[in-house]
Amino acid sequence: MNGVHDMGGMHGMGAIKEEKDEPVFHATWEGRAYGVTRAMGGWRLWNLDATRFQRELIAPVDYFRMSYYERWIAGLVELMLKNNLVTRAEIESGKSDSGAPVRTPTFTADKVAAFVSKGMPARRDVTVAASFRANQRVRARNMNPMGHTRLPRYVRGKVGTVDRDHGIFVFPDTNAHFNGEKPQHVYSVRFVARDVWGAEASPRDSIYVDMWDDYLEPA
Amino acid sequence: MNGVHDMGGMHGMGAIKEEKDEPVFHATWEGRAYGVTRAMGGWRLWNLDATRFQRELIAPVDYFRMSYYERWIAGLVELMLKNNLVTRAEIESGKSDSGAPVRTPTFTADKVAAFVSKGMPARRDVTVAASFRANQRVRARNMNPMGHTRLPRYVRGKVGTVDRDHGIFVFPDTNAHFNGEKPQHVYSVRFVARDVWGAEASPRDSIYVDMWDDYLEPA
Amino acid sequence: MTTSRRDLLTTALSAAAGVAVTSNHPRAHGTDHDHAHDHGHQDVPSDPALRVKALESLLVAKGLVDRAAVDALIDTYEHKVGPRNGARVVARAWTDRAYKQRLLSDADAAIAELGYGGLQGEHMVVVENTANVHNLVVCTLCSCYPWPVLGLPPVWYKSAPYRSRAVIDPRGVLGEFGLEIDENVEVRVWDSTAELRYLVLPERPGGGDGWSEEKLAAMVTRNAMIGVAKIATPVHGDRA
Amino acid sequence: MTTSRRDLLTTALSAAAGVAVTSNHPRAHGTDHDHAHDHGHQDVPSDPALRVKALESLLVAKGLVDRAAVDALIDTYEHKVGPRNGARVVARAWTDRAYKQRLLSDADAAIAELGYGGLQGEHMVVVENTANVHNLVVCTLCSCYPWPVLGLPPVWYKSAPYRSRAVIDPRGVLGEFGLEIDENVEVRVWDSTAELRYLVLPERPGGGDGWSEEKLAAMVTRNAMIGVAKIATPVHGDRA
Repeated sequence: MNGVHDMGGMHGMGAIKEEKDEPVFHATWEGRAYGVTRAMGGWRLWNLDATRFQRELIAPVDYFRMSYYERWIAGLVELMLKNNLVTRAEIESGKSDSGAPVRTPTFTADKVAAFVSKGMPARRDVTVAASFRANQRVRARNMNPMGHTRLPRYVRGKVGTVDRDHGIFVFPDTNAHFNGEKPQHVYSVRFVARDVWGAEASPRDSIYVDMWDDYLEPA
Repeated sequence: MNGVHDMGGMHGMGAIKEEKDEPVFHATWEGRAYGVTRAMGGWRLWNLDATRFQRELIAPVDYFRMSYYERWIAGLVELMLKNNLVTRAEIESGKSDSGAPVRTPTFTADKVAAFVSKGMPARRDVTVAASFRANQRVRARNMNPMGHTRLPRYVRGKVGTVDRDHGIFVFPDTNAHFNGEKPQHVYSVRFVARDVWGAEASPRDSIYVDMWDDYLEPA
Repeated sequence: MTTSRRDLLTTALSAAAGVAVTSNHPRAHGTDHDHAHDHGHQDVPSDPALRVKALESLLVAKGLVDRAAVDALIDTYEHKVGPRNGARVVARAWTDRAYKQRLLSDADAAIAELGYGGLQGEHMVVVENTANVHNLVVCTLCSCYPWPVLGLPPVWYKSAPYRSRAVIDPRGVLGEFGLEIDENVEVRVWDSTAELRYLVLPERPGGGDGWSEEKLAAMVTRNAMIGVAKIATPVHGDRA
Repeated sequence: MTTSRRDLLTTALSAAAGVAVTSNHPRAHGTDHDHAHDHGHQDVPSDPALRVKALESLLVAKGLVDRAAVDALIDTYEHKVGPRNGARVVARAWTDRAYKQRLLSDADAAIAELGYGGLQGEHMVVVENTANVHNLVVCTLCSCYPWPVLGLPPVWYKSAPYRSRAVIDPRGVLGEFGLEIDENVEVRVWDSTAELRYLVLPERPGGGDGWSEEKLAAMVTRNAMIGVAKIATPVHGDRA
């Protein structure tokens, strides 16, 4: 979707504010928000791409108002509601509905270390032909899907050069909507800054964007 | 500027809500906001393009939160501050600073009818060569100015056809910044919807965008 | 891409619906923020009514604003300038072929014949709906609108949902207004990016033969002159 | 276009500065909303701390979340995984030419040699700064970041100002961090749009010859590994 989350190239967002000696979490609730979101992911009822899309659906006024972990919690609540893990009444009251089942957590403390060190690899060990090769000129497709995509607006329609083939990865545009992983090659594509932004950009600079096979066409 | 005001093609903004029997103003303050803004324009210390740019500078979270006339007032306050017509203290207190001069309004009630019926024409009766002609193929420039522009992001880099030449108008990109009117031709340029949005757009549809000469190059 | 847009649309909409929950904003109309929330916060801005009142008082006290001028401006748009002006232009074009030609070729002069023109309609263009072409007007960058013939724009016209989608999904937008456009009809969207202001000349509906210009004008709606509605054929025997 | 970008920039910035006035938000760090306001409103959202506490209690009560798992996750990123990991990778690359080659050609394996890897760093790419090339990492679409080597990202990396401008004005962004890049140096911006995660291998500063890997690692900053800083030459005689 062409949402406000797709921020590359926007003006008017203000100055960058670096914080001295920034802590990992600024308050207890940030850590809890982080941990609860991860722990709920352990039920494997959704995936990383669906999680990202859910946050993209936050209304613009809220997206800009919320901090990072507020967005996480807003997205988590919606995913839990959609999956009937909680009810709206429970979220509002903070109390279980009477008669609601009590489950047993599967993502327990003993699993944390392995989970963190293994992660959730998105590379797939399958055979899929690559449509493009390093050094090939390619054009980012002009597409404007309503659903999730990782093709930023600022490169759509622009011509670049394949820098390298990263291998085969899950395709977010389908996976976010539970329409299959559709594994395909991901390439790093180099765009000359002036080709993207016009003559005012610095002549020596470039932007490397990781792009799935389906985002590209020969130039 | 590539601001959130440049909304063409965005998703995620929600449903269109039509109001039954909508009044001209929903509350007294909306009419007053409208009238005060117009009346202050009577001092001719800024122009329409500067007014638009001032509203574009409203931070995204506020832009989305504010209603139309709230944006007008926010922009007006900034323009008055920049032009030393009021002070921040006066805005906050609602009272004149002691010793502040008292002026005599120039835009008086007797001038309203003529002002409304004449308007503020932006067409200029000067001779400027047209770089393009009807039916010519043109490309919208790929430009991303930090300042005011009326070239929406969604057509930049796209190819269309000049539908008609509207004549010679003040150029907002300079006028908004008080860098001169730089009058030039404005054309209606027809873009095939699929050329703008890709293959998912309806094949018969098109978008007509009014574009100044400086926004175009031959295709 | 095997994922069709329609599939994603369905998913996206259902997801978006999932986000929507009760909102409780102590705000008047006209904000883009009257959507639903999922996080239970409350905005408590200072009341714009109080704020604007204080501002006007300040500007009057400083001799910067003539309160009577503000009154006169409000009166103009509440009582004098509005969509009835545009409706009269449309009705004249429906009943006077020569006028219609003048309107389509030199809108400013033709509209001035009826006594209209001026602020935010200094440079008018009229676009004609036909059996083959449907026109729709928007301003994606702000809210430009032909004031002398339509008055001040409605909130939906100024809202982010309309401004964002009119250019990328005009048929979807028209569908939200209850208007299905045949796929063989060309939809033309006019984005008011410059100082030209657009008025749609709607198709004259069947029926109403021999009706007076005044009676025809009464049928013409604001929405039809923006392009988000058609004008319905009058019911047989209907009398204005 | 006779209007230069620089002129417009100056105007725009002074205009933006004009907008900025005192803000008073009862909010913690990390919001994109901590800019100034000109309209004197107050947000009073429900306290996220209370809200998250209630949510966790609910999920624990429903048997959906193990509180000890949450504790362990927090402990991981507060005490085990952070930029010191990346710094050790950098220091090793500075002191072991063969390791550096492995790191640049197969980052996952080379980083795993030091015991790092996993969540949000499953697929790593290391890009090397040289006298001719300066690399900068961003995620314009969300906030992707190489957690196993840098920990969780700082607020500025996740903020709209950084995400929006890193790709369109990288030199301006670097200037805000106090880093001027010579115009003859190529700036490469890496937008983390897929599941690859990027670590910048900074230039080893002059001085510090013969320093231990550990002492070198202590010089390596998080910001240098994102690409918004260089590593300063150690002061002569400086001892870690």
